[in-house]
Amino acid sequence: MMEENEMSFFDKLEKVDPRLIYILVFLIVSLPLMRPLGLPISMSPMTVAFYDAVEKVNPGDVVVVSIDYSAASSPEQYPQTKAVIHHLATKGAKIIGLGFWADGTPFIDSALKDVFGKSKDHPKYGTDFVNLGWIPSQEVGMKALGGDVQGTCPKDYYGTSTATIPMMKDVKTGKDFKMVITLSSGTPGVPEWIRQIQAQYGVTFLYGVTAVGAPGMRVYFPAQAAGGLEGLAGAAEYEVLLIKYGYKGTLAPPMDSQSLSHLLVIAFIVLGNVGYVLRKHGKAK
Amino acid sequence: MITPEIAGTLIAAAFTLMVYSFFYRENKAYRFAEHVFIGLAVAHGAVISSKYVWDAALTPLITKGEMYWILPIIVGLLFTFFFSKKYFWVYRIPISIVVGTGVGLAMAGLVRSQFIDQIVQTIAPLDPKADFWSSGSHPVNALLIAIGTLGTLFFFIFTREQKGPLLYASHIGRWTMMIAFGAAFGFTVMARMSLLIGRMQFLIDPSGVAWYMIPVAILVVAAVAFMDRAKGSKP
Amino acid sequence: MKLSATIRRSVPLVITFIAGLLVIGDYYFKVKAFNDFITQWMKFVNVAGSFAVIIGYVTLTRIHARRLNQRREGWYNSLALLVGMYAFFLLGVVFSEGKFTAHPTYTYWFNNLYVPLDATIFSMLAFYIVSAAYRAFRVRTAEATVLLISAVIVMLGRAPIGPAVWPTFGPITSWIMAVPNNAGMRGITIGIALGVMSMGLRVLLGRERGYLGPGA
Amino acid sequence: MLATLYMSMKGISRPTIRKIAGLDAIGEAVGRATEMGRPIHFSPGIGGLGTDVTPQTLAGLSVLAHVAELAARYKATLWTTINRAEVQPLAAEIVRQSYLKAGAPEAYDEDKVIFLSTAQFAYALGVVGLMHREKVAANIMIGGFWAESLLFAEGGYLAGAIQVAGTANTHQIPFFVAACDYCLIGEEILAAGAYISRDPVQLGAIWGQDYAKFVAIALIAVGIILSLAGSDYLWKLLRGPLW
Repeated sequence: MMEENEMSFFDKLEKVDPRLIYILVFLIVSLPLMRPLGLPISMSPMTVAFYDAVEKVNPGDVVVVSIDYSAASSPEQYPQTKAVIHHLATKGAKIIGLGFWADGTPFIDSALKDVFGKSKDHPKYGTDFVNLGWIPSQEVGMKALGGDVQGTCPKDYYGTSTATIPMMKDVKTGKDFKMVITLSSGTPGVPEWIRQIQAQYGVTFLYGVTAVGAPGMRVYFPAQAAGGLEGLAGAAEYEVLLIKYGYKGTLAPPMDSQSLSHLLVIAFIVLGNVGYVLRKHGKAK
Repeated sequence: MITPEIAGTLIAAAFTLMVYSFFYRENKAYRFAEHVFIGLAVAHGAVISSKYVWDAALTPLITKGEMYWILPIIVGLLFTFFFSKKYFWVYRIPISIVVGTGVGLAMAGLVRSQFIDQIVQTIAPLDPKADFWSSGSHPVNALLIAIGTLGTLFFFIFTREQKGPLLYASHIGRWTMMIAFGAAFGFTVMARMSLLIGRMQFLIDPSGVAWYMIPVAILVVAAVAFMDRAKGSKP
Repeated sequence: MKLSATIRRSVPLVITFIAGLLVIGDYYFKVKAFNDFITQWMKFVNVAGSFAVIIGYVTLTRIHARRLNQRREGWYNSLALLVGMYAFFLLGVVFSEGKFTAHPTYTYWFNNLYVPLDATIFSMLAFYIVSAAYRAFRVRTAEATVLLISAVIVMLGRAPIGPAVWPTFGPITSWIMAVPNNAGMRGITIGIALGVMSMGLRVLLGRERGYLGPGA
Repeated sequence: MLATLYMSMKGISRPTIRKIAGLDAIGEAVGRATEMGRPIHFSPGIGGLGTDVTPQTLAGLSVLAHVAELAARYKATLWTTINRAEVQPLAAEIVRQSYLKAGAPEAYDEDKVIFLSTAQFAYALGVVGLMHREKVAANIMIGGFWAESLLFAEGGYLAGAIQVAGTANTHQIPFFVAACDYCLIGEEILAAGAYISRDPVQLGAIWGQDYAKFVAIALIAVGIILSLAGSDYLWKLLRGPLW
């Protein structure tokens, strides 16, 4: 395909040192973070559906927020987590934080601290929100949770017995959940929650996923999942919707980086292919 | 004044840059960071599992005297027979319990949620008033989705030779999937960029101290590059 | 303890079969005593399954202790791995005053060492995707062309820049996601479900024994 | 439904698998490498054994048998790189058997079935380095691939290789389609494995799944016609309890 002797301009371009490309990527991503462009953020129907579903939550409804991601995808999913918990708090929901990914558990605590200021020492801990920590065995754990909440999580993240936590008194099985929201970047995640909890107890189910997972999760919308946040864009759109609740988002500059980096990828695909098509065309002659 | 907080940020920044030094070339700093990470990942899993066993089994066993919790603990400890050549078969007992339960659960739940409910969603009642651009229940979209789904299923039929109508059907499936994969491609780019953006936000945050490490890293890489050149070796 | 080879081979298969059947039965027979037993069983499996982490721990220790012992190239990396692994474990279990991961010192190291490493290693893909976009993604077939066009539209439609330039990028992207993407993914989802079903059947019937380890 | 078909696989009758275009492409790639006098690279993915992606690894190994046989017959050099320690002996044995079958046991070189590293990126870089050094003319990757797919496809393209790739990890297929000459999509790799190995268990499994797919196809086809006609009878029926 590439004979050394007939090296054209585009062949040379193809052999450019990848380190130059890497530096370009660094710059393209960093510059908008320092000097935002302020492009308006558009709205996706999935995000709107997600927002509308959370809007329907009544004060006192029990909502499970499950952190099913690891540190690797936290740049995408942590902003989703914070926004979701904030929205639920303004709606007066009783929030149960838990997680099925070992790596994700500390994020529940951080998110509660970021939204409420304190986690365990907050005066409303135990009445309005609770952190049940990690549950092992993936899908088996989900099934166990649905069957017996307190037996599966005998103690909360901080070591307090679940049975003594006021808001957990009436939460016995999956039937007592009003809504489940998973923030998930893999297995176990959306399909497992749908199989073990949504299909069994008929609770309203919402998800926030990484952009990699988003296209595959669309098949569950609208009947099995009522809405979804898709990657960083989903989180940014959600932040815009939450402005009226006084939520201060941080994702506008990153979305500018996103815009520029997408343009960079597209530019590179086009550049690479111009050379390819010309060469192919040249050979056809 | 170096508070623990500042020190922590600097450590995080240093390790971040050690990983990125890989883009200059494979090097010792990168390998060091990678090894530390592997060790921590396993340790974290062990810590959090210990907490669960402590809370769920040992506490009721000791404080309430619920003796039956000793059973799963013993079964769990059988995992250690993984390391015995002679009694390796004992290890198969816990693994078969875990796998059997997991497989059974997945199978039982699948039929409903990933088979029947998927069909149900494809043939759900139509809504002519729905928005064409975003709703799958608009009649035209519903028909297209059904055709695309059927084509994809036909593409994955393997025990019939693909000719005649089957060939056309599987072509429809192939093209549908290509558009879907294109969307997946675009979303994957977005995901990967988000990760990098997250790291960059941390590194160049002007209110933090992480960016102190950037000049250090540049100096180190420059020094290495200079030494490479002096040696005349190509990186 | 001397057991015949047949029993040793078949006991795990029988256990798998029974365990699977019990759980499947739970979905179809709504008998309270039985369902309660399954709930209890799930908690047992949860606890027993937690011990699986031992294997990874011991394996890593063995591999790297050997490297360290033999002073193989890069032994200091193995030392770093072992020190990190045991220090983190001791910090979380022994010295955490019963708080485990909630202990502030543990959280400190988790946030300042583990999180940045995990996220950074993963974020390296961003660079590769750009360089591959430039150097390898080609419109060599009609299929690849369709794929790349669809990818470009979605990339523009999902970032603010697309709709800012041409507002219709947004609706087109949402249509691609809602219709062709949905159709393709639904076909694949059904296919995967059947694949898992058939794999599950093979496991329960003992025709697939990879999970039991070598020699099963 | 599936269980009854399992019975039939026990030798009573066996299905034939349709032609899989990707396998022809493999033959072509090996042939071209031979013409150019340059080696072939094969990777069965990083899935390993004993996980939920085991079937993909096994399918990859079946295809490896096919590739090795072709390579032995054409007298082309074949490099096989391995990510998981437990796969290495299996792969080596498969390659040896294939060379034996092609009547060229002396051409088998066990150093060319190499275990590079368990770490994902370390393995990926090893493979890219090898493809570059050896100037491979054909790069065949069948199995479970994750993020490394991107690096492989780029490395193979830069080495100027014909690339045939396949994985059932859906989110990685786009990169293979964009960067490779031929791509096996999803379950196709499992069918390819069964096609080559003729293993009755695998064949039976694929056959059973095909029938279930026909059921799904029929339900969707009837359902969408009914729903376009304004009836939701089937929809309501399927939404009812299973039991």
